[in-house]
Order: sequence, then structure tokens, then C-alpha cells
Amino acid sequence: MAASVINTYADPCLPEWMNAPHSTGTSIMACEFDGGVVIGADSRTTTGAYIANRVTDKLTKITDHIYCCRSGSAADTQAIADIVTYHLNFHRMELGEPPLVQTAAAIFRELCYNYRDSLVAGILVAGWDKKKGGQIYCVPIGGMVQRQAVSIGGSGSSYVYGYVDANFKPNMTKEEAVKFVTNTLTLAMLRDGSSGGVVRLGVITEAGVERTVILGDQLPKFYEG
Amino acid sequence: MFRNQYDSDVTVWSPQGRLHQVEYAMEAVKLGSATVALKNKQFAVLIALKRAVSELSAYQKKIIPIDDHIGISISGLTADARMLSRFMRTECLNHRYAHDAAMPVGRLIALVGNKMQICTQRYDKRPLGVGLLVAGYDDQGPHIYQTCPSANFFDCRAMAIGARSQSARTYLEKHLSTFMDCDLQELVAHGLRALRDTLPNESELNTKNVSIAIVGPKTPLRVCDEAELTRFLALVEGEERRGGSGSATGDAGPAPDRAPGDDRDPQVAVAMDTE
Amino acid sequence: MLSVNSNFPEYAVPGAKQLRFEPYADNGGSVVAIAGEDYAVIGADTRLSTGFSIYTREQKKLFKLSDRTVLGATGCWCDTLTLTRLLQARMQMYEHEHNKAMSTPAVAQMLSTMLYYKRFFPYYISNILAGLDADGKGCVYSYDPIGHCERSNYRAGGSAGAQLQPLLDNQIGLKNMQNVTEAPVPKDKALALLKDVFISAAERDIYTGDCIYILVITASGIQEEKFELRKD
Amino acid sequence: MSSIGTGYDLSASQFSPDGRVFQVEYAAKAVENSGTVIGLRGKDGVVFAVEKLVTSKLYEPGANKRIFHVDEHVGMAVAGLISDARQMVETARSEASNYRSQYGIPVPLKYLNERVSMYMHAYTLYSAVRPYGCSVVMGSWSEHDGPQMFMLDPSGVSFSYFGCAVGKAKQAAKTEIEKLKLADMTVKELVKEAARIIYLVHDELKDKQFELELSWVSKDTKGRHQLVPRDVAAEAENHAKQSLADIEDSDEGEM
Amino acid sequence: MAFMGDVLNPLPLWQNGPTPGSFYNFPGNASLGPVGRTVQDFKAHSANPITTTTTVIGLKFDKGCVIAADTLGSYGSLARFRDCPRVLKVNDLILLGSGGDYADYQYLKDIIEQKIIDEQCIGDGLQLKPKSLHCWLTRVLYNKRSKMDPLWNNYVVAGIQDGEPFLGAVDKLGTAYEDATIATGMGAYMATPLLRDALEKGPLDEESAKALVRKCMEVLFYRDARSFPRYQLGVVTADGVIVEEPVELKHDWTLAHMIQMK
Repeated sequence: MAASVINTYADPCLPEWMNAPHSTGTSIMACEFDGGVVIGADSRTTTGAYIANRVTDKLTKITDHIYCCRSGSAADTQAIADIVTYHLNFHRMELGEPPLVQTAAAIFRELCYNYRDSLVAGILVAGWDKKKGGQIYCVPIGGMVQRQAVSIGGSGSSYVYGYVDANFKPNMTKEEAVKFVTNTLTLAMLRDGSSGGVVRLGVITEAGVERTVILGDQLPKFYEG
Repeated sequence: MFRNQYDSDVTVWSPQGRLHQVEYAMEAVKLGSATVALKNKQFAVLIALKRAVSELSAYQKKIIPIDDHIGISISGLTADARMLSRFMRTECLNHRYAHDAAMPVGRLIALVGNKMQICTQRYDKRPLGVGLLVAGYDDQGPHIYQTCPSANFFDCRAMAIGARSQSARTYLEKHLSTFMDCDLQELVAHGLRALRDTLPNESELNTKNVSIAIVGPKTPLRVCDEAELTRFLALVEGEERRGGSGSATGDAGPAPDRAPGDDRDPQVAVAMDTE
Repeated sequence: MLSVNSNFPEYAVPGAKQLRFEPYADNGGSVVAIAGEDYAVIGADTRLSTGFSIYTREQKKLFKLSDRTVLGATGCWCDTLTLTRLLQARMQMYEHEHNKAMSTPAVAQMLSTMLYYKRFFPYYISNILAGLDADGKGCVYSYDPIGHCERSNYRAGGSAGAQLQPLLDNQIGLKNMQNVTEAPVPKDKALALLKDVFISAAERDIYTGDCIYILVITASGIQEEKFELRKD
Repeated sequence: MSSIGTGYDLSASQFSPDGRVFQVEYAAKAVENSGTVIGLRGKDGVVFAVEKLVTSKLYEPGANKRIFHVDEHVGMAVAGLISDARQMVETARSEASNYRSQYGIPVPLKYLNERVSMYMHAYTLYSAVRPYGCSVVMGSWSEHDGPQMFMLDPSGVSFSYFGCAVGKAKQAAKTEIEKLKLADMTVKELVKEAARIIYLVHDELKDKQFELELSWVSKDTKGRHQLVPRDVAAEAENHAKQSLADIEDSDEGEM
Repeated sequence: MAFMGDVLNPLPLWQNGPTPGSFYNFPGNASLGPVGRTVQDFKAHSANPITTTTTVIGLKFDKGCVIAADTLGSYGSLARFRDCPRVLKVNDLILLGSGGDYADYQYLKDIIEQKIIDEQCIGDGLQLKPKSLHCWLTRVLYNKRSKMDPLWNNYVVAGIQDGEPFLGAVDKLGTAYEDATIATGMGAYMATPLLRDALEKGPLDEESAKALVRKCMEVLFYRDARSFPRYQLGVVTADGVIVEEPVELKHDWTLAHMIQMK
């Protein structure tokens, strides 16, 4: 996640992190299980090598049953999430029922595709609805959309594709899914300098969302030789 | 015809649920000379009667080619027809440009219908005072369509519109069952006989006052030249004319021949009628 | 303008090539047209290629615009497709408005205007128009991509145009020849010459080859002919 | 209708002293003159039937339809001025297509109906335009929402129905529809009933020829709106003719 | 580049006349809704393909055409999405294959699908034909390239045109052609020679055409670094269009034994 402010008046003599292009990094993840989805993210926002915020919440609420995990430019993704939230709330009133996850994903895609040249946004849209239960849609940079059973994103994700492929099982229980997401994100944070801090989690089921945090010092331990 | 307070605007419904302005526009179609369209299994044919405004003037053009596969024959306000034909030509051209294929006839007519409807619903417009007979050929074979000022259109097996066209329609209805299986020559002959029934007693069809257009498989729309017209006219020459049904009033000459009570054309009621 | 690579290096796509969009492509091909007293012949090879790969070996690059006018076009193929489509649409409009078919000189003039109208984002095409004029004489018009138009009796254009034109100058224009008398070129000789020049073009130009598609325009109509070239 | 002709009935943007907008009522009259249209909503789908009056022998049989597809899953049967109705069909189609392109899923009928109603209503507000002279019935079926049907008037008012009728013989048709136990019936049964009702209410003295148009959208059609297949339609039509003949026979018997 | 300003705006194609193509409502010609235009006006168009797919192969046989493409969506060198179907049944007459940017393909796919729904709604029984779709795609892609905002795709259109097989391709510039064999991307270099060679030996029937295409997919899997061993195959004949579920490629590595390990 990038706190990105372009400061064109910056003094060229200042250190890199005060005016340099804003370095970014994130690890986000979403995983289907029996009855819902688990979403998770690290909490680091960087400007260059400087950690601008160490306890960021990158899981953003869209509706009661739909959340998105944001990666890319913080400003871009927040703006997009706000627009979609507005749009879906309006749509819920028109329809008289909660909107579908697929609908949310379609709006995200529309925005990300139409402004693909101006935005840096990789988003996971996850949630639960009556029609199809727990769902995850991945909207990467470029503006395509793809439903996936498990999806990871952000710069940290490149380090853990193998772990996800090796450990994902369809129809996990909620506890298994939470454990799996926590482990994956921890591994990503350990290898990606741009990701770190705490692991923020959300479990979305028919009952709504259940948010938890696993603090940085309570993360699972792995080989660090 | 007397005035009533509900006929001043196209945006006013009468208490009976009628639109008088639209119905009046339907009358304009009957001011034009008659035109006939009919088809067999392969070909669609337009046959029109042309008028000359005076001895010195040329005959008014009645048939307008739209594309290689579509032609229209008009009755009513020529200027309105020109506007519509320009629209139709552009649509056909665009379809060809984008799809490298001829525009299906029915789809073109649907577009025309929707365009014409707009001006039957707005205060600042008037209905188009022209009826069209459209002959076209596409993948589904030959088509005849009729359009009205009411923005209504009909997929027809044969049709006639214009002054005293009732006689032509009577002829067409009578011989309807034979059209499908007859050849092109016979088809044109039927059309000419139908058209002749709309003529006053003392006038005759000749190469000057008749236009014929033919379209069919591997036959791009062709408006017949004089030689071909002569050949076709020869088919019906010298035949006994049916007993003057088309000229009950004896109103001769090319002047607008509207006579009250004459061809009380059910078409008007029909087209505005909501069936 | 945000650039993923300079502003967000973490999100740069690893291994992806950064491409600059180039709206033009050179798809090769050559056209030769020769006009005679009462005929015009025009031929174009049928190879459509880009760089070292051949899209297809049987792409006709001649467009019959009417019974007496044919356009040969090579260069950026997407521009060719668009230009000829517009040209055909405009010719049909002309026919509707004037109730007659467009003459070759009229098409020639219109083509020039259409090309110049895109002066600042031109159609990258080498156009050669052949046909019969109002008097029934053969005519050839050649163009540059932005609409310069010139009438002549013979012309070569396209990827091998520069190689072929001197040969035509010599053989038909009788340039640099001594003791020759100018005489109209008979149709058979024009056809034979056309095939010969393409054979030599296929030898030296990799963008020309496979086959020649020839159209012979006379008062009685347009005849087609094909002639095989080398396919490597 | 005491205010008729007093000059308060010439514009859609004008109330009469007794608080009515006559132009809208007159537009509804145009619908009343039209061939009868009925819509029946059963337990697994919706059936439309239209009495299409044929005013000339010269028309192509089966053409000039009064039932339209709005989207894959939505059908629309229309009564009133057909040219006005076609405009409504266009509006509904573009609404459906916009929804699909924006949200990536088929438009819910409830939403579509609301949009089309708003459009229809807008034409009852201004003097510069006239109200539409048509009523439309829309129907759909989906796994999630089951069968749904709405009818929309020239006034822009719409309601959801189990069974509805509009056009010349709407009263007679309504009476017949009320006799049916719609909620328990399948579309296969409803098609027969729909055909029978149209044949029954058709007034042979006033309008000689007519064609019966039938369409359905149901679980069996996988939620796609389709014209009823030719053999099923023919069977329903025969059944209708037969039951009509039976009634006539029994009438004669009583004489 | 001051004059380029004219280029980015949709300019009429000639003065004082109806302009086929510019007032025709192509996707991308119209603004993208209330917000679309404002940003488009000043944005620099230089989009690169992001999530990409590789080769698509098309081959004509005596009674129809076959198209094949793998299901991998690559994110640079990362094999990011493994389930990107890109062989599309358009209607009973047309099969469409696509390579290149997957987001652009999804965008155009939605538009094509709506086009087909619109046509079904008309209900006149006429169906879009492959040649028409091929032409339409050419126009769409050319218009986009003329705005310097291309759809970064190659399309292969296969179908039955008036009873005869049709196979055509369009690239991101709007370069269109028809041929009996088409392979885009890496396939142009590695599959085309195999396909042309087979076709030169005589006409193919459906089974031999499918076998040949499967062979090409295998070769491409060995030699194209962005390929994937799962692919879809679609066949169009006069009987209709069939798109297979993705199948696993059989690959053979026995060659490895021939290398002497030291």
C-alpha cells in the first residue's frame, strides 16, 4: 500500500523518502471456505523505505456483506472503494435487497478498466450473498475480473504463490481457512520488505463480518535461518 | 370534415382515444398517386403510377432506390419521403460499412418505424405525411413492407397505397393465392393490372407514367428502363379492363383526385386503429 | 500520468516488455499498373506480411470500385481496409445523389481529397488507381500517402516500387533508349511485362511474392488473371 | 366525465377542476380499443397470450407481432398503439442492456419495471408531449426470484400481478382468469387456459380475423423468454377451439 | 506534437458529409458515461498489456473450423490466472478466439455478447455471420488504434458463412485477413509452418484438423514460455458450435533421457 503524494516542489537535496517516488508494498489475501470467505492483509504503508503507517487497515467495507482488500496506490484504491460504496448503497435502495458480490466486482472492474492508464490498483473483492454464498473476485491492475477460490495480491504475494498452491484445499472449515490465511500473510510479510506489521483479518458469512487482528509479535513462527 | 377541438396538435388525445393529427396525416398518403408492391417466392416488385403536375412538367419520381437490395415506392409528401429515404440510405450504408453485409429489410423498417414515431408524440413536430411501400431482398427471401404516417408498419404479401388504391387492393386480395408460385413476368403483370384498376376510365398505363422496380436473388434492385417497361406493359396490353371500379367518380386527369365517399379507405382506420 | 514502473516499482510487472504503441504497420506488397489506348492492366502480389512473418499468401490487394475503375493499395493494411471501405461508401452516395456511376477521373480526384483530409494522421498506403476515363482511354493515377495525385500511363508502387519503376521507364516509357519510336503498348505486351517485372521483384524483395492477382479493364468489363510467383 | 370538452382536457400538463388529468385517461382509451392481451403467472413461469387482430388479408401471416423480447429472460406483451409500444420496447431493451453492461448480470424484472414505469410516467407530465397510448405486460422467471409479472399503464403506474388482462375484452378475460387457481398451475396448463380465454373473449361480430400469439418464460425454458413452440401452441389452439365449440353446442342444447 | 490533438478527438472522416463509421455507434466511440469523457480527454494513452494470454490457433477443415487456446493469464512472467477461457461461442455460426490483454478481451466480449442478445431480441431468426463479425471487429479495433488507445488483442473469428467455413484474424491495429491457417503470437512462428505444411498435403477432415491443432498446442507448450498445459478447443461446423471444457495436454519428456548426465 502506498501513501502517495507527488511533491513536485521538493528539494532535491532531501533524503529519498521525503520526495522520491512513493515506494509501495502490500500483502493481501482472500480465501473461500464452507459458508463464507476469509480476507486478510498486512498493515504497512510505506513512502520510500519509510513506514508512514504501521497499523493501516487495508480491508475496506463496501456493504455489510462485501469487503475489498486494497493494494496499489492508497489514494486510488480508497477513492475507488468510496465510489463503489456509494454506488452499491444507491443500488441497494433501488433493488430493495443487498447487492451481489458479483455486482460489486463488476463496478470495481468497470472503474479499474476505464481508468486503467491513470490508476494503480489491484483489488480483491470478497463477500457473501444469498445467490452464490462466499465469493472472491480478483480485479488486478489492467482491469480484468476473475472469480477465484483463493486469491492473493500485492507485492508480497509473489513470494507465497507456491505456499498457497501447496496448501489450499477446497471446502475448508472456517478455522482452517483463518489459519491458512494467517500463515500465508505471515510468510509474505517475512520476505517482502514492503509488507509487515500486524495481520488484519475478516471473516464474512451470512451472519455478517467478524474482524480480528493478530499482532506482529503473536504471528506464527517459521524458519528464519 | 369539420373541426373539432382535439385535432389541433399531435400531442392531444381525443376522448375516444384517437389522435386526429395522425389520422389527418394518413389522409396525405391518399393524395399521392397509387403504387403497388407484390412478391413471389423469389422476387419483390414495386410498381408505381407517376403523375405530371402539368403538360410541361416531367413526371414525378415515385421509386427511390435505397441500396442494392432495397427500394421504396412513395405516396404522399415527396419531401418527407426524401428525408426518410436519406435516413434509410445512411442506415444501409452504415450497416454495410460496419458489417460488410446488406441490412436485413425488417430491421431497417423497424428503425424507420421508431424514427417516425418520435414525431407523432411531440408538440414541435408533425407526423410524416408519407406512406412507403418497401421492397427488399435478404437472406430470408423477398419482403414487402408498408409504412404509414402513424409510424406503424406491416409485413405484407402484397399491398397498394395511394389514390384509389382500394381497387388495387381488391385485385390483389382476389389473386393473392396465385402470387407465390407465379413467375416474374406474371407477377409484374398482376401488379400492372392492380395498378390499372386505380386509373380513371380514359387514362391508360404507358411507359411514361409507370415505374417498375425489381429485386431478387442475385438481382440487385433495378428500376426498369423504357425497353423493359415496354415489354412488361405489353403483357397486359389490350386486356379487358375490369368494370370501372377504380373510377367511380369519373374524376379524370392527374389532379389530386380526392372525392368524399369515394375510396373510403379502410387503411386509415386500420393504421391508426390500435387493433 | 502515473507510471507503474517509475512510481510504483513494486507493482511493475516482472518480465513484461514495455511496448510503445505504434499505430502503423508495414504489411508490404507491390502494385504495378499500365494503361493503353483502350485498356488498363493492374496487378498486385498477394503476400500479406509483417516483418519476417507472412500473415497470408492469398490476400488480394486490388479493389474493383466499379466496372471501369480498380484501386490497388499496399502498405499499412489496416489503413487500406478502412480507406477502401470509405471509398466504396462514398461512391455509393455519389451514385444515389447523381444517378450515375462515378467516372475514373472523379474517383481519382475524390481519393486525393480523402487522403489529404487525413494529412496529419495519414493513411500509410501507396495507392494506384487504374481504369478507363470518360473517353474510354486507359488511365493510371498514382498517389503519395497524403494525397498528391498524378496521372500517367504506367506506374509501380509499394515495397518494390522503387525497383520496378526504372524498369517500366525503360520498357514502356522508352527512357534511355536510342533509335526507338514511340508506339502504344499492346495489351498482350503490357500483361507479359507486368508478369516479368513481378518475377524480378519477388527475387529481390521479401515483402513481394506468392502470386500476382491481375485485373484487365476494358470497355467490355474486367477480366481476372492469376500468376504464381516464388513463395519463399 | 363532466369536464370533457370544457377545455381542461387538452393537455397532459393540466388538471381539470375535479382533479383529473384527462389526457392520460384518453390515452388509456386507445388501449381499450386494442386486441386483448392477457398475462398469467403460474407456479413455474409466466405465459402471455395476445389476440392480434388482422385487418387485411394482404398482411403476411404471423408477422407484425405484439409480443417482444426485451432481454434473454424478459418478455413483453403490448396492447394499444403498436408504434408507441415499440418505443417502450426499445426503452426497456436499452435499460436491460445498460444494467447488464454495468453490473454484469441480467436485470431483475422489478428494477426494470421501475425504470420503464418512470419513463412512461415522464410522458404524462408535460404539454409538449403526449402520454403513451399503450399498456405493456412484462414477465420473467429466475431460479432465485421465481416467476414475476408486471403490468404498466399509460399513466406510468405499474403493479405486480398473478393474472392480468388489458384491451377490448379485459373485463370478460379478467372474469375468466379469476376462475383459475394460478398459483398451483404450471405454464403447460396455463398455455391452454390462455388460448382458451383469448378464443372465448374474441368478438367475432366486430373483428373478423385474428391470430393468437403465445409466449412463455419458465423453469422449463431455463428462464429464457420464448415464443411457445409451434406444436404446443397448435395443441392449445385446438383445445381452445374445441372448448368454444362445446360451449356453443351446450347453448344450442338449452334452446 | 500539437497536431496530434486532432488525432485523439474523433474527427469526421471527411468534411460536409455523412461519415460512415464515426456516427455509427462503436464501443469506444461513444464516451463511457458521465465521467468517462472528462478523464479520457487528457489522459495519455499508452496502456501496456497487463494480464496477457498467448497464442490462439485457428484451422479450417473441409466442413468447418477449429480454434484452440490455452487458459493461462500471465502477469508478466508470473503464471497468475490459470482459468482464463478465451474460446467463445458467439452464436450458432461463430466461434471467437482471442490472445493478448485479458481485460481488453473481457471488455469486448461483454459488448459482443450484448450484440447477440440484441439480435435475439429482434427475433427475426437472422444470425450474425462470421464475416460480419470479422468486419465489425476490424472497425472497432481500427477505431481504437486511431485514437491511440488500442485494444491489445489478436482475434481469430471462425464460423460458417453461408454454408462455407470461414476463418479470419484481426490484430490490435485493425489489420484483418482471412486464411486457412491462423496462429497468433508465438504460434505465428512455431505453429504456422506446421499447419501450412499439413494443409499443403491435402484437405483435412475434422478429426485430422483437431489432431493437428493438438499437436501444435503441444509444440507450443514445449517452446513458449507463456504457455500452459491446459487448453480449450472449439469446433464450428454447419451443425453448430462446440467449445470443449479445458483439457490437459499430454506432454512427452522422454527426450530428457537422451541427454547424457555427467
